[in-house]
Amino acid sequence: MQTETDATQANPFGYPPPVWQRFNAPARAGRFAMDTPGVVTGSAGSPAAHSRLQLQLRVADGRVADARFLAYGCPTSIAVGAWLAEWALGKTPAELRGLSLSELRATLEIADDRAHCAVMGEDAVRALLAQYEDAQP
Amino acid sequence: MQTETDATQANPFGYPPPVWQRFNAPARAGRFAMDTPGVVTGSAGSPAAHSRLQLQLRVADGRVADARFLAYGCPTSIAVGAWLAEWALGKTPAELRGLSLSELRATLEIADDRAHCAVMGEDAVRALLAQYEDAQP
Amino acid sequence: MIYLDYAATTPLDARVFDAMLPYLRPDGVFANPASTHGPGFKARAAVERARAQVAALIGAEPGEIVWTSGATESNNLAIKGALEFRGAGATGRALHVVTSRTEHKCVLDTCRHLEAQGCNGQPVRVTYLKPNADGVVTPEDVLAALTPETLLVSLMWVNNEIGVVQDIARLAQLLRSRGVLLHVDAAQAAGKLAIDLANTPIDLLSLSAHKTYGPKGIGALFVRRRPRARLQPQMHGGGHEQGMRSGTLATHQIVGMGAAFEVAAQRRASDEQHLTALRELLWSRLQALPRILRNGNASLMAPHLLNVSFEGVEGESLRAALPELAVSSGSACSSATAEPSYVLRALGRDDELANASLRFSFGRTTTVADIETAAAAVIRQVQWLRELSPLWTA
Amino acid sequence: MIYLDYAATTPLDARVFDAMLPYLRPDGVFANPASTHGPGFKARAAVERARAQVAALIGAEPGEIVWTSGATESNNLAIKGALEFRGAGATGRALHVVTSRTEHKCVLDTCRHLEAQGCNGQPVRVTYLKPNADGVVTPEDVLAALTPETLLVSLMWVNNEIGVVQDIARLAQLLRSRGVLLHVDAAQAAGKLAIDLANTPIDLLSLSAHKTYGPKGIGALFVRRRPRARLQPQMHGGGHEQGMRSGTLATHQIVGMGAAFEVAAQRRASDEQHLTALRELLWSRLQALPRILRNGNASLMAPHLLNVSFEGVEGESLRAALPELAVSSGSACSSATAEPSYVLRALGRDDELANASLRFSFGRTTTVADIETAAAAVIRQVQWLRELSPLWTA
Ligand SMILES: Cc1ncc(COP(=O)(O)O)c(C=O)c1O
Ligand SMILES: Cc1ncc(COP(=O)(O)O)c(C=O)c1O
Repeated sequence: MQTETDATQANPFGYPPPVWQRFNAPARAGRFAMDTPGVVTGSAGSPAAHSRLQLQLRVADGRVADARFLAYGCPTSIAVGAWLAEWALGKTPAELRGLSLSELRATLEIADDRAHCAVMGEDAVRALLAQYEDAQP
Repeated sequence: MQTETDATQANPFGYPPPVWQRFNAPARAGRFAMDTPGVVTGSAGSPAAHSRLQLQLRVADGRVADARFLAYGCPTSIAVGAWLAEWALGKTPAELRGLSLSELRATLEIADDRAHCAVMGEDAVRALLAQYEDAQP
Repeated sequence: MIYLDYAATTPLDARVFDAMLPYLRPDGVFANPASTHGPGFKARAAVERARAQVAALIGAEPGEIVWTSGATESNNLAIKGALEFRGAGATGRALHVVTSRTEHKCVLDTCRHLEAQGCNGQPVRVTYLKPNADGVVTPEDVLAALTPETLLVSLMWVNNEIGVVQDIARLAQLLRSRGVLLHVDAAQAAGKLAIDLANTPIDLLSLSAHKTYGPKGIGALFVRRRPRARLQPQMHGGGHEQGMRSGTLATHQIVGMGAAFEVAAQRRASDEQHLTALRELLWSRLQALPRILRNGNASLMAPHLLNVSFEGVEGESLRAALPELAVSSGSACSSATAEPSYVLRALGRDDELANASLRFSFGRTTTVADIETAAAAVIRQVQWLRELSPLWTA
Repeated sequence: MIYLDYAATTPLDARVFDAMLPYLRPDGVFANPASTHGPGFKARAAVERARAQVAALIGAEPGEIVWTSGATESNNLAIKGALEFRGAGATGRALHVVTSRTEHKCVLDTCRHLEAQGCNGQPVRVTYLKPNADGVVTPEDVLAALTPETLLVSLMWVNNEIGVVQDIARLAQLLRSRGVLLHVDAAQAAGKLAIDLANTPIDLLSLSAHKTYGPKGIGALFVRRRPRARLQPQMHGGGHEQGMRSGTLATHQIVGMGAAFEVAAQRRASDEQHLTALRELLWSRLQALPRILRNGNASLMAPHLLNVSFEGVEGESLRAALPELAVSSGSACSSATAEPSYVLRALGRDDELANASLRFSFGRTTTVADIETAAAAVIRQVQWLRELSPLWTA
């Protein structure tokens, strides 16, 4: 149990709580084993922003059955990766296409000066969907 | 009884002790009553230095029987007046003529930057002696 | 020892002391407020709280407060900083500053430096207004001195030697409509006069903590945001304080100034009553002495100051005769030199009388008994020195 | 919270705190040290005792110490003041200053200001020497940069970000024989290195109290008397500090600096042992991580600093991942801006690696356990961030 002061000290840099929480305990961090069937990968990121996001979704029966992410970048980038991996679970590719940047930003309370982290997330999903479509017979 | 600290506090400006002591308790301050017989007066001082010293000696039987001084000026000037009045007691005019500036400065521990106060004392004694001689038959 | 030199400096208010300790103790909040980690943020928060406290006393916004090492630095920064910034575009004609002869030495010395060295390679001309015999410089005197080249007027609110209060509120209005920058040295005014910068268009205002029961070595400059008063920094470095003043922020000092200004806001009215009463009591007691002069206009006085000239006594002996009285003859800042006060000289006192003057200044902890004791000592010693003088005729 | 940011600022030493209290308490020795009355003289005596204490640590005479508000001010005063004084006669050719790219921001910003504004209407040219990959600027580098117009060399003794120690003793000898003034920023050196100005011909040397267990907001400038280093004051006013720095002296702050420097003199040797041991312990523990780089020449290091770059992690996340560790990334003074450290850039680190660096700095109260805990946290989090990175290949 944390008092408010403890929580503030624990997040001394004042990140938005949804970012801070995911940065500290990102679910689904990692990558699938090389030979996992049904895995699609999408990456995005720019050397200029010193950040890179990789999203992996395992699609089974037309729906996302499992998800992994890797990220190099600021805590917001990492939180975006973690959120996307969660969010994607159970969705169909068509639903993934409906990713709303504003929902992503609102959920993680991403301010304007970090908008590029959210955009990187969107780019990763797009890259993943493009790969998915290419792979469709 | 004063401890050393008390003494320092009592003389916070750091005047030489012989000056400080005479400034605080000048013996023979004042002037003789108008009609006192045998009184010779000498004055000195400059408006520029904002100081003035008046020495009065009552001469009886060729010796200084009593002395008074008045002073306007810094504590050193006042101490010089007080010292001269003491010093003159019992002296003959010839002895007064022997006033040693260096003895005066040494006794009162007068530093160079206050030498003018001692000189003013010497000037007052000279003026007094001139007046005394004029008055001799 | 009776301390009647609160215009030179004040002791800490007990609440100020208590407020500072947590930021000073070896195990306290000691991190650098510029550090970007938890302890640093904590120190920073204390700095910002204090900024709001200082702003509140003078009706300013926190963002208008720039920390300095004292009013000396604030005055230097305001005058040199404003001139360097404003004069940057100008060419040819001399930049012009209007001030008065009775300003604090740090204003006068800064102006003289600018006259001697110029500013960014341009000449600087300074008009030093002579106050009237009461110590007053009227807004009209200032207006009459303005030229098209005038960039800045610098005038103190309360004079540190004689306590005269200038009509800054009216001056500010008049200058605003003329587009001339106004800097006010309020070192002696803060906590003594009601100051509301939200409704007084002063551009720059200097403050010091130690005149108001805060610690020595910390001050502030109010720099108006709307319209923005722009400055060239005088202390270059990491760009602290919106780039206007670099250097590690001294948290405990800043917290002390904030606390002192908060206490001052609470106590201003009662302090004023208390101080005014003491001042008038002393003045009435001193009436036992003939031929004394009150310096400055008695009806335009800050509450904490009484400056009196004593005819017929020599200044050094007067001070030496009162060793148990901590008072100032002239400003503490200038009394290291034995020269007669230039402020009293500007009022028309001759050297001798200027020298034979005492500045009594009062504070929260001054009592009526202090005043009675001090008055009795002054009366006794002045009488004694006059009696000792071959020149005195009653 | 483990505090490993002693290079940003230190807590007060307990003896410093105790020494300050009598000058800070509401009922303490609070008078203005410039006041010419008993309480003022008492404050003045404390100021002079502290001056002697500061002088003693660095082998100077008390009369060579000028109080300032910190090393930022000392550096400003030394560089601008010396240039204004020395350049006063010169005409035509640009005044020349030699410094390095890895100086503290307050030196660099002052130099840039002089380049932009000139000095007394004369142009100023500054050579910013690039250190080698170890962070070292050799005396020979400096000599090679001198021209007949060089008036001043300004070089720091210990770098605040990487801890590299420059060979100031040899440089001083070489410059003395060439008649070029030498200013040394010793904010990070005092109390850490043995400094003996009686035998090291440095002309001007900047000090800060708060890097050495003294209070923030007070510093000093050593100004050599024989031969005399002359300065134009930068803070104009009542002529305190031999005319070199006006403003009311903050007695409690000055007393604190004096006490801190006296303690530093007593503890320097044992501090050095303690700090060096901690530094090397941390560095050896961090060897558990591959691909890390120690910044600065390990054999030319002040004892209290270790700066390490971590490949493959992003700087902001690295800091965020260590919220219980108060460390600095780059200098605290510059970390308000998120720009990568210009010091590490000057050593040849790219932006990314410069950003992914931590400055660990140690103090008297740092324990071996602190180091073990900190090392474990850093290792764990760097490993975690590397594992999380799609770019990392072990
Ligand atoms: C009117 C006035 N201005 C400026 C100053 C200087 O302030 P500080 O002592 O904070 O440098 C003082 C006091 O010394 C003052 O009375
Ligand atoms: C090397 C160096 N010079 C100058 C300074 C500035 O000193 P101060 O904080 O006393 O203004 C610092 C620290 O901030 C420093 O580390």
